[in-house]
Amino acid sequence: MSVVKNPGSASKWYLPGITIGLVSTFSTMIKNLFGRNKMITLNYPEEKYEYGPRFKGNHILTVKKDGSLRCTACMLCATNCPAQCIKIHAAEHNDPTVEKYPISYEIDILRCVFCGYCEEACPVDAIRMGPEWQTPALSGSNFTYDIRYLAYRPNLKGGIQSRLDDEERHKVGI
Amino acid sequence: MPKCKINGKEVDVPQGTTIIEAFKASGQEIAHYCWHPGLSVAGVCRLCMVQIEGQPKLQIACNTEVKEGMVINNNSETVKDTVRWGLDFHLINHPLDCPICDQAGECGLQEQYMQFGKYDPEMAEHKVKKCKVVDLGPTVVLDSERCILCSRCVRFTDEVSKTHELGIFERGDRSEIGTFDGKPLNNKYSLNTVDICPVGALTSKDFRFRQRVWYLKEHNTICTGCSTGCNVKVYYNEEGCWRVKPRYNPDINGYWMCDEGRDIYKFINKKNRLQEITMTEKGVSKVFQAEELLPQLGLELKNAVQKNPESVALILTGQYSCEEYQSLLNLMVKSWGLKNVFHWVNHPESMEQFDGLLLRGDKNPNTKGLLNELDLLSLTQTWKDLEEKLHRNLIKHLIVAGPENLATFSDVKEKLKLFSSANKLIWLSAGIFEGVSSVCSQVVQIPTKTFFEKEGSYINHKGMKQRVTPGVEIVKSALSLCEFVEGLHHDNKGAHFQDMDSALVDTKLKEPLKENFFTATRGSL
Amino acid sequence: MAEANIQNKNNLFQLSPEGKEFVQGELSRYENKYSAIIPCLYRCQKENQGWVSPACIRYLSQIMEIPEAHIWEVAKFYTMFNKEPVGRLHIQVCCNISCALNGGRELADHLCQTYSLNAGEVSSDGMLTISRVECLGSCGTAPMMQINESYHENLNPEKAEQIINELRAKYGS
Amino acid sequence: MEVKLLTEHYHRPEYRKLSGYKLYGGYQVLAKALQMEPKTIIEEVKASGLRGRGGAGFPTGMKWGFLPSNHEPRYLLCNADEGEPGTFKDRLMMEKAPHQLIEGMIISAYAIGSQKSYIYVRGEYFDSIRILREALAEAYKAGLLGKKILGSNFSHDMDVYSGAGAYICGEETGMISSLEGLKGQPKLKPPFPALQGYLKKPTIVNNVETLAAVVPIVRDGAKVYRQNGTEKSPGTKLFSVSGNVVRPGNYEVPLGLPLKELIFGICGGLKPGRKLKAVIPGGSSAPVLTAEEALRAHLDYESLAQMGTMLGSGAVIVIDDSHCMVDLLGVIAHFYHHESCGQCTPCREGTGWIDKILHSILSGQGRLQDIHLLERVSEHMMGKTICALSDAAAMPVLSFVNKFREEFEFYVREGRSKVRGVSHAQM
Repeated sequence: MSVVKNPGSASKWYLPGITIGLVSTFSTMIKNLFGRNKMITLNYPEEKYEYGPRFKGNHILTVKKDGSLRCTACMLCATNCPAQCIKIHAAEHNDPTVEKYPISYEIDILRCVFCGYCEEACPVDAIRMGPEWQTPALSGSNFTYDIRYLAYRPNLKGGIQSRLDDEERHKVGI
Repeated sequence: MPKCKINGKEVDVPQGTTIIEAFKASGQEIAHYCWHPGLSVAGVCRLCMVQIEGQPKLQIACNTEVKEGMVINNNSETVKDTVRWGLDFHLINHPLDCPICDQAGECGLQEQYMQFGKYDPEMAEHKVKKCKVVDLGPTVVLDSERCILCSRCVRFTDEVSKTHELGIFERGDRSEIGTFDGKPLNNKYSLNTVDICPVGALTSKDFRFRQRVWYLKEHNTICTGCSTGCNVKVYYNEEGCWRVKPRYNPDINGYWMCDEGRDIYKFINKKNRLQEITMTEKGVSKVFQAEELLPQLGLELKNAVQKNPESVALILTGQYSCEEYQSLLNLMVKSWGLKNVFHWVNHPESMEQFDGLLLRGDKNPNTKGLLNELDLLSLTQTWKDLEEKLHRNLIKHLIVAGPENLATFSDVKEKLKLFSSANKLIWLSAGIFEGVSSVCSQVVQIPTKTFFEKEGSYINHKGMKQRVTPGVEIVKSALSLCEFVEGLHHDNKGAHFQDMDSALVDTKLKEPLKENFFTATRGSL
Repeated sequence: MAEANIQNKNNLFQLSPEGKEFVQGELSRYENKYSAIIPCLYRCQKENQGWVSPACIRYLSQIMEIPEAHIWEVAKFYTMFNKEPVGRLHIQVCCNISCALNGGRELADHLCQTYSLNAGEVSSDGMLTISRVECLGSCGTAPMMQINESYHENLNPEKAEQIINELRAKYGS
Repeated sequence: MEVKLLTEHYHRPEYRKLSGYKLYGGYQVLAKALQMEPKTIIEEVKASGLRGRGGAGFPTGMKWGFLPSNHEPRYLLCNADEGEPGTFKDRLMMEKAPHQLIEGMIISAYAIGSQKSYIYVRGEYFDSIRILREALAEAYKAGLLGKKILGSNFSHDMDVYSGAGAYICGEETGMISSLEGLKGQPKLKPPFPALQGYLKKPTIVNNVETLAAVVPIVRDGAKVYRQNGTEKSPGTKLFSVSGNVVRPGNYEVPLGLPLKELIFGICGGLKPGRKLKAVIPGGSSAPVLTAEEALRAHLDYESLAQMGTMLGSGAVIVIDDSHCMVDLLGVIAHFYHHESCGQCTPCREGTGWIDKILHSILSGQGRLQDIHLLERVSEHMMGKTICALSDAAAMPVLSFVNKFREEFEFYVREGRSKVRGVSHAQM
């Protein structure tokens, strides 16, 4: 609890306080004017802060060499998700070596708590937490990310490749 | 009654019991794959090994009968080691595709490995490659790599369905189950092979990839697809029902059920259901709440009956529970004095058919219950009488407790044509049938609850009374016939909901679900 | 020949009248009719250029009234029923232990090389198939090979070649 | 020192025919037997101590005694599905003296009261099958088979059934399955074939040699038969010697003969310049003996069992020092992988696993722990399955690895054979 002392007589006259405040303000302003690289604040949104590589931002669905989704629709991410924000609908793939794939994969990002459990649960490196986090939108429906956004949004440049190779997997019988 | 000791516990079993049955009876755990109580003993998985005092070698529990004074254990180090290795032998060529395997979550291999497994795989060689995603027929898909060759499915087609489509071809670790040269596995019980498959080798086309099993809850009920009344489990979640599996009942269906019965979940689901109470007059439909429409309708009908009993007719199908018939008939026949009650038979020509195993030609779950109720009130009018009365335009008001499962009523269209001579049709049904609203000048459509949403009892062809309990609400405004009657008879709520004679009711249905249904009996072998 | 075999795969198969009689005879010969499967499969193999095709199974199933899956199980289980077309001379070289001690495997490799065939393959003229097989019960006279129904024992590469060439000339004409 | 009790007349070509067989006392024993009480014959066989010659060495008289005493139809099956690598004695017996087998079978059938018998011959033995069929036709014609044999009240039918190439059909229940027109997969025991065998009827399955040996036993009596052999393993036995000896072939010798004498005496020893490395004394499934052990060994059931191996079917495979044991074990393992019927999991998967491990060792890709793994896999296959095939597959692995461990370790370490100098892949 903050304790308010009885103001002394000197401080009843506010000028010293104001002066000290102005000195602080102007000294910072001058420092910022002449040493812009040392400035603490950023000019958001023109400038953006670079987070560490392990930052858990918006999800990315990785793709295989041929550009199709890596995800096998096993739903382990959805099962593990504490916020229950992942919805997957699976279907049978024409290629018998693929078998199962998601026809829809939706993340309700407003419910997401960015815990990263989905990434941990994924057995095939199909979902990763990316670096982005500034994703404003105008309507509520824009916060439900679908496959097109999760895997092929423009800044992913055609998709991030998964570390796991299908052929290798099949060779060892997994 | 030989007595034996299993893991130190005294067990008394009938003569001729095998050790594995004694284990089950005494509630002790034993690993096994190939043994199934409904099939012959194959003894090939070699997992149910037990040590019997006085015998040098381990024996398999499924092929050894209990003898007086046997001392059996399966918790010694030798047995545990054998089972650990036995499981490892099963797994060395089993693909690690649990994430995309439909069986995951109810898989015998997963569960038993967790319980008895070795936990340090030593197989460093390449696994044997076999065919994946083999289309076995209209209902089943095979993945040969996942198959552990327990031969349950082959024994099923040989011993139960007797259709002999499946076989194990080749030998050694090249063995594969399959059908001859692409001949389809196409019998009326084919999906039982999926149920008894302890791994994900056989999967149902209908259920494949639709849901992960751990999202599903199960509800014990009976199948209303025909008059056999097989005991089943319906698996559902918040999105609806997904599949039906048989539940053991030695008196009715044993371990099996037919493929036709597995489709009954479809008519429960919301998209196939009548959603609202509507009244259509001159092509204009209006949605009503039950409270506003039914009392008024009740008054109207009551007056009509009392003015001229011949002008109102009630048509009943064998699809509702005994309690519903009782309450409807109590109101209309006993208190109003209605005489025109008719039984709508959907397949009169095949009513008595039976395929020798489970499937019956009578596609109604409660024909017997209905006939009992009609007999009690000595209502003996036949369908012919109805036809005649309709032709003579005697009937103005028609109340039809129509089909719940429209798939088994191929004659709805033709019957509706017959009904069109009435002035007002009150159509109670769970499903949607196109064109009902324009049959008569005034049509009231009332959605009914399916067997999955209500409490009641059904009497099967043998006269066995079985009780069902409500699973989950699917259509909010649906009514059971009891509730419909309550609505009509607004001043005397619930009076017609008669007590059921609970002595006859199958008590097995009353077992409460275990607390955590994700692990309860899921995938139990 | 090879083409004929491929055609055969799709075509319907029928036994000769004597073959049919044989099948009927075998069906009544044993205590249960399933015992007749193996002899009847041999007969089909003989009349179908040395191999058992699915068409043979379908045919047998029909005349024996036994489910196809069962006959196919039996045919697949036993190695002496060829499930793929073979040459007119089916050369089976034993590579099991006693023969291996005396150069059976080398003999098989040598023959494969000489006739530039892989094991199990049919030569382009449809004459030869060389297979490596397990013990044929002629261990004291190793290495040995079986050509169709007869044994040829105490072989060396030259002798084996000579036998094959002679038979080839005989069967070819 | 050969003792030709069964094979005395095998060198005579006419012995194959009924007329020739009769010249040398053929079917006289049958006539004698038909005068005897069936029980007396069983007692005689029991007293002779005759043990099954097919591999397991189970006392024949005792086996016959397991039959139920009722009058249900029962079957006698002759196991001529000789598949054990290294064995070729049954083929000799069927081709040289088919009537000897038939006579032995009729006597045995009379003893156990069977009306019907089958000779199950492996499919590859086309010649044997042909010869047996001819002999059967002759016997039927001469009234030796069929109704009222030789004027007695005993009737018997016999047939030849051809297998189709499956080692497992040499196992008695596998053979019964095969004869019933199923896959030749062994059946669960109990019930044992003596109670429920072929078509669920009581069935006795005996090896060719066992059934043929009934003839001299009934002819001379158990006492005379016991003059040969040892106390617990009486009589003579045919040994099929193969591998690296000068004179391989079938030799009939009394049981208990030193293995050394068989190899170096009768078979003329090894090829010049070669040294004995190992001997497999009872077909490929028997554990191997090192040279030193082989020189001490005696050919009878007990003493071989004491050395941790077995007499099996009497197939002596002699291995000289030019052969790599890893390579040979690879051959054996491949055989069992190929022949496992696929019914029981430990055998189906274990044989495949062992084959693959050996394959990777032979191609120079082995790991040191693989040797230990081979042993562990084999140990866990032993005694865990319906039939003995998984034991048969495991025993050679255990014995090869145990007795020639340094060769295996060298192969894994260097990626090449200690004997041949190169890896299997390079050969």
